[in-house]
Amino acid sequence: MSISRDDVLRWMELFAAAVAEHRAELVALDTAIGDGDHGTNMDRGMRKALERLGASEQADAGAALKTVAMALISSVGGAAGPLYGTLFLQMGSALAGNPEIELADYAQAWRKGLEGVQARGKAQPGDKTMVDALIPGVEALERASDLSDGLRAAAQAAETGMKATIPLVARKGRASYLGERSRDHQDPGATSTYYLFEAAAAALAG
Amino acid sequence: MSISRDDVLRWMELFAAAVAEHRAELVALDTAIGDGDHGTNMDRGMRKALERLGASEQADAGAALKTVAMALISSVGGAAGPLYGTLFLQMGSALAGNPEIELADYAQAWRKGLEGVQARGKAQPGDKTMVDALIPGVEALERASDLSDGLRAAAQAAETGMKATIPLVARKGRASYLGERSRDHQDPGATSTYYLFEAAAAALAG
Amino acid sequence: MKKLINTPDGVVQDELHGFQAAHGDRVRVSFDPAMIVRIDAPVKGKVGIISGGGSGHEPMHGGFVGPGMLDAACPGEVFTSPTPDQMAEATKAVDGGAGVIHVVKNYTGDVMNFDMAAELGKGEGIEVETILTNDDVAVEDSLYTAGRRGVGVTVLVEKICGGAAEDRRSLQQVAELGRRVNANGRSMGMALTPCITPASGNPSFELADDEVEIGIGIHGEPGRFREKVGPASQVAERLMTPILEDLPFSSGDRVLAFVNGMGGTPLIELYVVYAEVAKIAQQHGLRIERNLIGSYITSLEMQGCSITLLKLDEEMTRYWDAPVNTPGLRWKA
Amino acid sequence: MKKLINTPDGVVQDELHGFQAAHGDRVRVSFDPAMIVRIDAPVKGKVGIISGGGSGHEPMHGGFVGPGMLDAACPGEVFTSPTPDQMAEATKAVDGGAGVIHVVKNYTGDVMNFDMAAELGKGEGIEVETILTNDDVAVEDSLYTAGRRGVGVTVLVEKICGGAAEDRRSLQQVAELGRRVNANGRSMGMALTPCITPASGNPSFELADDEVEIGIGIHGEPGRFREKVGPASQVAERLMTPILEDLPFSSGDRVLAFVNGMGGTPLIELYVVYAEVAKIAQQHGLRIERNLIGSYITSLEMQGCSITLLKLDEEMTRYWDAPVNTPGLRWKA
Ligand SMILES: Nc1ncnc2c1ncn2[C@@H]1O[C@H](COP(=O)(O)OP(=O)(O)O)[C@@H](O)[C@H]1O
Ligand SMILES: Nc1ncnc2c1ncn2[C@@H]1O[C@H](COP(=O)(O)OP(=O)(O)O)[C@@H](O)[C@H]1O
Ligand SMILES: [Mg+2]
Ligand SMILES: [Mg+2]
Ligand SMILES: [Mg+2]
Ligand SMILES: [Mg+2]
Repeated sequence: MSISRDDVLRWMELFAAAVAEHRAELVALDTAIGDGDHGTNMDRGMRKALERLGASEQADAGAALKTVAMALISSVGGAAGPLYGTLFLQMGSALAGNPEIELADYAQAWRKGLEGVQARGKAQPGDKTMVDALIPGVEALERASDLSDGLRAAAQAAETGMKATIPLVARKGRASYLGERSRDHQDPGATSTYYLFEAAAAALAG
Repeated sequence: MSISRDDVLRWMELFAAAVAEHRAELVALDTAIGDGDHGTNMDRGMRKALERLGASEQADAGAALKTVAMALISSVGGAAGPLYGTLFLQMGSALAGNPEIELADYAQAWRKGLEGVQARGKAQPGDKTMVDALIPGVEALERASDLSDGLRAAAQAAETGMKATIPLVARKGRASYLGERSRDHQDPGATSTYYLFEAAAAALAG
Repeated sequence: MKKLINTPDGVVQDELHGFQAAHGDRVRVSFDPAMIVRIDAPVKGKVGIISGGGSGHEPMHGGFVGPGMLDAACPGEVFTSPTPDQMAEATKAVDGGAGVIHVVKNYTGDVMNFDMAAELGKGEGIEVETILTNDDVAVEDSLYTAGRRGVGVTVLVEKICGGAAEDRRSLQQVAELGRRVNANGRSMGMALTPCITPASGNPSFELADDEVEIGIGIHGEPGRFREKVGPASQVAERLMTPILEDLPFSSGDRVLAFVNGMGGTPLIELYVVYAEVAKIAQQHGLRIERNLIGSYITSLEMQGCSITLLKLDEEMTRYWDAPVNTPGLRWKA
Repeated sequence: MKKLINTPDGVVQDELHGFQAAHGDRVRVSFDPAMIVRIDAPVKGKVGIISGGGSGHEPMHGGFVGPGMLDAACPGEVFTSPTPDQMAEATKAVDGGAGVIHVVKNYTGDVMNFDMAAELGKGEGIEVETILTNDDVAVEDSLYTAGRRGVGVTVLVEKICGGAAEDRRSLQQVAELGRRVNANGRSMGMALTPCITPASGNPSFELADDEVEIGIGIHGEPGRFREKVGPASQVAERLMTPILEDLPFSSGDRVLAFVNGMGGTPLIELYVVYAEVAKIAQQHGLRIERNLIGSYITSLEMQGCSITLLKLDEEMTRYWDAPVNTPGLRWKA
């Protein structure tokens, strides 16, 4: 079993749908410890991404992910724009020209994406950011031996990571200004990252 | 029975006390159809008036009323400052040098005051202003044959005039901007004028 | 009520202390009677211009004292017109021998207090001319009202007359020009929220979460009517239509468009409104030659806006463009 | 939510249309990517200065585009930093051959997006220097935060660097000066009310009728703590004390004092606060040599204020005083 370009397109459609559906939730989470725009930002970006994906033929999965990356970078802004942009850009580069993406390739692409996000944002695990959902998700994929099971495990691990941000005090991003007052709130970026894994599981788990 | 300088001083003290007591009420009435300052204005003015009355010997009742007039003119502002200022100035002029003020003198002084207010503000009866309490009060005094009874009757007539402003549509002052929306509210200036007659009855009715 | 004040009764005094601390190099602030006077007043041979009114409309009028605009301003208590002795003192303070203009907004209290002051001024041999502003089309100008309120056009009168006085035009010329500005200017305002005077502590009116008040003045009074909140395009239409019909403005007219914030409305929203005003003006063939966007004549922290259109002539435009150097309005100086 | 807007998603576009209609004679507004550029850009031989940030802080930054201040501004969505392509385009548009300064407020999003833009700019052979502002003493500058936020000092950096660039100082000189301004400036803010972003429609936090939020930024985030509302003197004390201790400021220092409104606070209250700031400054022996009072870096319709103190040196003072001609800040021009 492998991942095709069309699988990736379906994944992005599902992610865009999830972000649109949860837009208000993401805004509410970001209102509590940030500036209340994460849902709007991601929704605007993913709508732009689908538009771009539809506007021209995507050579392969890697090219499609790069298109998404560029759409996000030029339309999201804020912290999420460069971070998600970098994630997809690194994944896209890792997968470029690969027509038959196997589990190992895919897991490695996520690893590259994670590294890109950390290089850009300097967040460590436990800083209460999207990284806290990203790391367990990627690690679950890396441990997996089956694509389908691996993606389900990754989504579950990301969800656990997302929930684990609740008791944390933020050390990166806007929420860090709040110090102790950032505790007891779920990180919006970790939440959207969980939706990204969920969408991957739904689209690619066959 | 006649009115002395000290009677007038007591009258002004009682009026100042009434205005202070009803400050919030006058503000609320003025908030509904004006700009919400009538209570504050009159209270500031009457405190200044008492201060000035206390600061130097008042030759007679007329002089005391002129002192009140000047204090109001220089401290109240708004519509009420010039109107009440003119009222007391005209009364003071009419009574100047008169040590034994009889009912007829007093009623005539009120008439002069009323004329001054109408000359300054151009309000006619029914325009929903202080004039609507002033006219019936003055007329009751003019009809009276006894000072004490006359003052009680005047206060009662002013009260009736004040209440009669409720159904009126304002044609002068700030409330007139509201047109039909000024209906069903009692005029603040007519209300403070009623308190002025009440204070007179309490202070001078012997 | 939450405000950045010390005590409700001390607001105006405290504000004047702040004004003095900030602008003591260019104005003289006096406290009894309260007035803000150009530091170099009286300017010999120049017509003096004073205005005054209740506080709570900042920057008007105190913020407009300086070269090219007012020579003095008399602040009353919040929403309460100042007293005659303030205006009489200010008149004396700015009389440079060429006479003094009183810019008076048409409110019963302002008119009566300025009248008394002018009587005093004349008594002392100072020639005084009054310019009465009454540009608010929300109020019917009839026997059944105190006449139209003076609102946005007041700012324009003060600027344009200030320019003319600086140019050493005569008392009659400046007064005539100011009256022409008033006669060619129309305004209307609306509120999204009421305001709260420090002394009352209560909202000036109650509005539901989806209602706006149309046809308000600048003292927190309720307006002519209320309606459900609509888009900015509808708000602009509501205000522009009566303005355009009233003068009337007609195709080809050159105008100054002034979108004013009521004190609590952020600039971003005023620009959104301005975009609509510009559209409507274009539809009517008006040429907006000058504009002013910002909170210049306010109603404490009220949210909302007013629109003023002034039909320009060459002289008005020239003196609008002339240098002005005040805390509230400044250019070319 | 009641606002003078058409649709929540269209606010920034609509505002830019208004800005273009109002100031099209002095700026060029482009919509894709969104930017406001000085009409005569690029100015040959002059260091170009751009800034950018989320919308909702007006007049910053778009209102500061013009001679003596910014060459271009890139507006993001409300409270959302703009995207790299905006800054890259603006960088190209203002490069007059002497290099380009990016004035960046220290927020994770702004920093990352500007970083990506600078990488692009460099790729095209344009020399770019970044000035990062981080003056908000409400935030601990430690490993446990994203560092201090850039707030009020940003306005001062843009004005002073703008003056220096107009004077044809080199890229390095302007950058060094801007960094010195930032290093010598400290700010802190407070809110009486939250704000509501058009997209969310909900208050950014809930405050009781007698509570204030101390240590807020400019994005409606909750602050460091809340307390019962006190008089303006107490508010000034709360903000001034951490500012004074942080640099630290000491007796004899010459300072610029900037009392800034958050968008919904009327000018009268800012002057009340300024009076208290002046008192406290005097008690500490500081000499306020320049001041700025008004709403220049805002948070939509939030009520509240921030205070910025800048320790002045001769060069800063000179370029602060230099002519500036923008919609939001204008003098001597
Ligand atoms: N330095 C960082 N590294 C990784 N993720 C970050 C960092 N800073 C912020 N984030 C993520 O970005 C999210 C906020 O995104 P968004 O609200 O769109 O941007 P902004 O904070 O600029 O408004 C946070 O919830 C967090 O997960
Ligand atoms: N032209 C007028 N003639 C007589 N009384 C008037 C006139 N205009 C206003 N008033 C009275 O003044 C009162 C308002 O006084 P006040 O609130 O102190 O002044 P302002 O309206 O300037 O705020 C009104 O209630 C009315 O009784
Ligand atoms: Mg956010
Ligand atoms: Mg009143
Ligand atoms: Mg009043
Ligand atoms: Mg944001």
